[in-house]
Amino acid sequence: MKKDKPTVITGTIGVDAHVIGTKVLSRALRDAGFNVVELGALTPPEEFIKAAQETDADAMLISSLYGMAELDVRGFKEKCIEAGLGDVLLYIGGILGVSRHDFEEDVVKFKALGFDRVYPPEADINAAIEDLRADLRARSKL
Amino acid sequence: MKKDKPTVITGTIGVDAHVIGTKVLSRALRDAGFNVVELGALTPPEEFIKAAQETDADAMLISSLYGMAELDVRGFKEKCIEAGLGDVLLYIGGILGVSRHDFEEDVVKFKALGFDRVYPPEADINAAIEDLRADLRARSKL
Amino acid sequence: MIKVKQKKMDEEQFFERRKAVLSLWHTGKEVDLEEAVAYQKSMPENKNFCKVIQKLKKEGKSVVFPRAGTPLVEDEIELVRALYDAGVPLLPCTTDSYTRHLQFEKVEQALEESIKSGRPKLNGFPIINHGVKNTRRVVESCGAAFNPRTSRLSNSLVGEIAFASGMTAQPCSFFPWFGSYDKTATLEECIDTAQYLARLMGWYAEQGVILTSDLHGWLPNGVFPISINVATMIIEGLVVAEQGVKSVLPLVECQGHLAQDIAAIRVTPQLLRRYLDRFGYQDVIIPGTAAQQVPLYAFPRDLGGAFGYVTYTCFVGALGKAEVVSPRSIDEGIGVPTKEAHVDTYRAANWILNVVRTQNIEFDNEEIQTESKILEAEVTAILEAVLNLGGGDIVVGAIKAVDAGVLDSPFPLNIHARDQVLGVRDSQGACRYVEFGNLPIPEEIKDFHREKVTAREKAEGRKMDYYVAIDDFWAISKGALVGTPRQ
Amino acid sequence: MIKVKQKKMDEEQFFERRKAVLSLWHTGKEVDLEEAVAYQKSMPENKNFCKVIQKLKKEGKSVVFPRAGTPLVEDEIELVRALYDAGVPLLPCTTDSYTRHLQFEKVEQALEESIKSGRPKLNGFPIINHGVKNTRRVVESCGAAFNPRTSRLSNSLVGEIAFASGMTAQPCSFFPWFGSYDKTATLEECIDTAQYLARLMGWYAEQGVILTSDLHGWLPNGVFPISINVATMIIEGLVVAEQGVKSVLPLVECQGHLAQDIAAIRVTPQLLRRYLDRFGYQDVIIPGTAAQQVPLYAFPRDLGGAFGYVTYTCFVGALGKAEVVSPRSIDEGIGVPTKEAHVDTYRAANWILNVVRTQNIEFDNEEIQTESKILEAEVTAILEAVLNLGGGDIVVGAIKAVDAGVLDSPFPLNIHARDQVLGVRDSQGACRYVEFGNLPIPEEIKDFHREKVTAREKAEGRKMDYYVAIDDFWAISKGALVGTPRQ
Ligand code: B12
Ligand code: B12
Repeated sequence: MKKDKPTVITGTIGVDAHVIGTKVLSRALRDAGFNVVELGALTPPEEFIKAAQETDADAMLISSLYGMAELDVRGFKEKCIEAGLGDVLLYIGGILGVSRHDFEEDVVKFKALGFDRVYPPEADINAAIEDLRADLRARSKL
Repeated sequence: MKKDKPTVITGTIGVDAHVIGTKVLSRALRDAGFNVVELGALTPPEEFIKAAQETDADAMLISSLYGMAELDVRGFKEKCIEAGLGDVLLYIGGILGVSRHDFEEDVVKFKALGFDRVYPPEADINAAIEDLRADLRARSKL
Repeated sequence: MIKVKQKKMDEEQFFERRKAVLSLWHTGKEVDLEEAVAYQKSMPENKNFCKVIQKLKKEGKSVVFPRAGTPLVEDEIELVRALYDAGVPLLPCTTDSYTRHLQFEKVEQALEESIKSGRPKLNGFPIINHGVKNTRRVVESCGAAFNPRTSRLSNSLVGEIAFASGMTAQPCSFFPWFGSYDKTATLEECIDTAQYLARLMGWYAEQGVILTSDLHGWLPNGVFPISINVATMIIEGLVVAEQGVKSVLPLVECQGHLAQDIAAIRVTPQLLRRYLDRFGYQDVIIPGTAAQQVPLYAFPRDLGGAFGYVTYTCFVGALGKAEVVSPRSIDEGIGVPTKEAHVDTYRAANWILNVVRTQNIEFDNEEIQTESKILEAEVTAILEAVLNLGGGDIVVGAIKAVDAGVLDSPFPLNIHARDQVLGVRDSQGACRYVEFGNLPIPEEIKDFHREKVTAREKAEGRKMDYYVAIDDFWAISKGALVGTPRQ
Repeated sequence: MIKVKQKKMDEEQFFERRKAVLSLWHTGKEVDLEEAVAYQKSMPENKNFCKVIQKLKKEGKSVVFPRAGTPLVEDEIELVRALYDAGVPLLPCTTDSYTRHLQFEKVEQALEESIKSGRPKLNGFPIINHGVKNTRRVVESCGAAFNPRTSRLSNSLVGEIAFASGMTAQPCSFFPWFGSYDKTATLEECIDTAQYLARLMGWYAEQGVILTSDLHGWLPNGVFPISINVATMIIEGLVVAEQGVKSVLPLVECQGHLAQDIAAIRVTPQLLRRYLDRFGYQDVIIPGTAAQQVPLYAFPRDLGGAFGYVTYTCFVGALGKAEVVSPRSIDEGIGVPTKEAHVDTYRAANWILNVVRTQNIEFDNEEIQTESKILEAEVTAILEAVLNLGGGDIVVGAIKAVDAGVLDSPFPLNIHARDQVLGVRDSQGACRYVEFGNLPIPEEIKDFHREKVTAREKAEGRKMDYYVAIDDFWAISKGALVGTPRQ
């Protein structure tokens, strides 16, 4: 279903307290015309799912800086499907591993975990918003 | 032949201008009781040989900092032998290659070029003087 | 109704609360207070945070206080030894995020996975899961004095285990929890938690063991003048002093503008002393001052920029004659630092600290004088407003002040903060207010900020607003002090 | 009998000498002066060393001027591009040691071996062997202004090729040759050589192309007060000005003591201006000041220490408001730096320069004032003594002064230097005289040095002598400013 103002959920997942990035991202999404449900930092996976159900969301843009995202999102895609959110786009960005490592590893890892797009540290949010529009269009949601 | 005051030649070889190290080394050798023939910086290989012949030297302690020692000492051992100096100890120290590299490579390279001992950058000169005494004793020159 | 007050907890109440703290995880049972005091007293002076800093002050030296923690005990020992050997006599023990949220089962799982995969799966040292015996092995593995870092939920139990293990300092800083770590806790809850640890440190002090509480204040989550941070740090100092803490260390956030940072390094301990004395805590020691690289700005991700920022902070700290300087590691922008990254960082830091302090450089100028006056005036105005709100009770005042926006800071994580203020840099890189919210800043000082902001506005031909604040936030990671529009 | 005088070479004599210079190697034939002038005039301002620095001065900025050269043209292009992209608008072209000794056949051989082995077998860029056409490719490969570095024997031909290739600066510094590079040449010979290049630059200036000569002075081969270096730098300035050079850049050696270094950065251009004016060279431009990390001390070989020393120097240079700062690379203690080492170094350097200069920090204190006065008094006393010896002719005076030990420096490489002087650091790290030799230092200033040296003697309980000078020489590489006895 095409929407004028697609709804997106933002927040940092698990017990990640790094709120600044998701705040900046949320404001940029809002400035770009999205309807943003901003869950803020320290958001348990279940809350993301609940919010998406309640608002009929089109995408979740999840942040994680603290390095432990992998443990936080295990089984998350499956739970989304169970909750009837199989069609909701899943993006993740931030610093996705602990310590020096190759970002390409993250991409492989998080795609396998069910994410549609994976963003490197300090990702350009305007480019990400373009990606989001393209993906929504491809799904005839924009 | 045992000597009270063995004679050693010092200097930097080739067109290496880094004189400070060889000055410091020379003074330390003198303080340690050696008879030091100090050729200073920028000394051509032939001059080392000439000085060794003229002073009946027991060892040459050659410095090279500027990275091009390998080219400067090619054939040097052979020339020493030709000049009847086959028995003179050959030491070299400083920064023996251009750019980052493993010091162990230098050791192999310069031993193959006929040097008895090879010293890393910032070598401890007191330890080197001990080596020299040991080597001279082994050859019954001290 | 505000229940928490500025009042020393009575011993009975304290020991009652203690039961709940120790029962959070089975290692709580390992803590034996009597034995812990004996253990603490058996340690040499170099293990005591307060004494190490007092000695540094006397000798006119600065040392690095880093941030470091890795999950496995053996790795942690290797790490702290490497740091100590690199010339670091004060060591942290940074806990991981699961510990910080009391998710001890998850910690167990992550420890196992760390062992299996050979890679750290936690972003710090889970001191609670490891318990007293294991942690003592870490403390005893080198000559440094230790100070654990954690956040609110786990603060009390971490402290119990840390002090029993021979650590000798820990922050009881409730404002960072409120502003940066804890989404839903009220300031009242945060103060209540902090009072417990302060009371525990007070108990140790009564037995003759001086433990130090470093004071952090409300972190400016962005480019923001430091006065709120300093005022709240002093509030923390008063609160812990009331609970019996006998040594407090102000931790000054260096934001990159030399005159402002040096002013803050100088003024903060003076103001802290003044307020401690005013409320009767003359016997509380301020062993020295710590200057830290503000832990908030996005960090350069390239090696050169990272070293630039690290060493710069060390110059500033050393010029300011701070006894303790805490740079981030060169891996800050990348992930939890490797051991090598730590060592390289602190070697560079020590090079600077040593070379600069040897010279005993006197440094003062008009800007430092001005920034000192501004800072003093702002902090004083804020603290007086807080005391007024509390009718003389600093705790009550602080709680009301947050509600009223008399204490406020940008980009807070906590849902109870007002979030009506904003800062940007001026053209020379000093942090200025653009939105004052309800902060009780005197009018003539507001004018000073406005002038500086207008000057930059003119120079750049753009409005100084939220977008500029974001540009400024990224500037340091891009090799500049003042932000330029991001393409 | 001294033949060389302070007198402009007449054009005929110059062109006569020129033939010999150009015939040193076949690439000399590639130089066509008329065409070179046209080429120079066609270049934009960012290619002109003098103009780039004047612009920096106006804008209150500092940039890095590194040291770099690698044998093969394509590698050199890659290197200069990488540096330019890392924010370096002034680039050197450091020649290799064989070039410096006119061993062009050996260069050919080493170039071949470099290609074969894939490893650089020369420690710099052999500009003479590469010739004008190839070197222009390097110059044109990025937006920087170029300045080649070489030593006496090759100085004239390097300059001919460099200027024809579009480079716009080159040292005509005869004292470093004498003190540090050339074992047997007399100062007279060194001056004679320098006059040639200065005359060539003068010729270009007559055609409207301003080339800059950076002035280095006699390098203090060890820890040694900077006044001999500054005095000899001014002598070089007067000599090249007489030959028609219209732009001179003083290059101040930073030795690590902040007050001394800042004093030198400030006082040197003032004194240079004063003496240039006094002898009628009012039209000679001093576009700015360069502060360089003294290229003499053993450098830290660990990454942290290397970054510490590099960034510290940048900090001092930026506080001193030098337009140009030349740190060594982080690989200095290891070998010819890799491209990555260069880039990381200059990124760190730029981080510091940018952040510090943005703040426009005013920095002054009693120590800086004292060191400035001492430096001015010493330099003036030395220069007046030299002028006296020469009966007003600075060249004749300088030559006699070296013989008389009125100009002297420790650890010289040259056999004609007296080598009767020595310096050590005082307890705060400032460089002081211990042996004055025949230096014409005024008595009250000698007393100042003696006092400082005695103070350290007392503090350390050891005599301040040659061995201390050596300890001090190693200190910086060990993370300290003041040496301690080596075990
Ligand atoms: C600020 C900061 C803090 C502040 C956070 C304040 C707050 N409440 O937000 C404080 C001091 C509280 C803090 C605490 C901790 N931190 Co911290 N922190 C940082 C720091 C310096 C900057 C993060 C930041 O705000 N960046 C700026 C914002 C604007 O950028 P961003 O978050 O990257 O987001 C942008 C883009 O990435 C992108 N983006 C982000 N998410 C997404 C998602 C999608 C879908 C898309 C498209 C784009 C996108 O858009 C954003 C806007 O431009 C980083 C290091 C660094 N990066 O320089 C460490 C860092 C993230 N912290 C770290 C750690 C370990 C911690 C602590 C565990 C321990 C500690 N050091 O105290 C605690 C964790 C608490 C917890 N439970 O999470 C580590 C993480 C380690 C790892 N991953 O390996 C880091 C990397 C530092 C380090 N090297 O050790 N931290
Ligand atoms: C000082 C110095 C100079 C001074 C020299 C002054 C002088 N006349 O002596 C000046 C500025 C003139 C100079 C010039 C050049 N230098 Co230079 N210089 C240095 C520097 C900074 C220190 C060297 C030094 O004096 N060390 C202190 C002394 C006391 O120690 P030492 O020489 O190592 O000697 C001690 C020990 O090693 C040992 N030892 C030495 N030799 C021996 C021998 C034996 C047998 C034993 C047992 C022990 C021993 O005992 C000594 C006393 O303790 C080094 C970098 C560094 N190491 O930090 C670069 C360095 C050596 N220079 C270098 C270069 C390239 C040059 C130049 C070609 C170009 C230039 N940069 O200007 C010219 C070369 C001129 C020429 N023809 O040689 C490179 C060499 C590159 C390489 N090997 O890959 C270095 C490493 C810098 C770099 N990273 O680029 N340099």
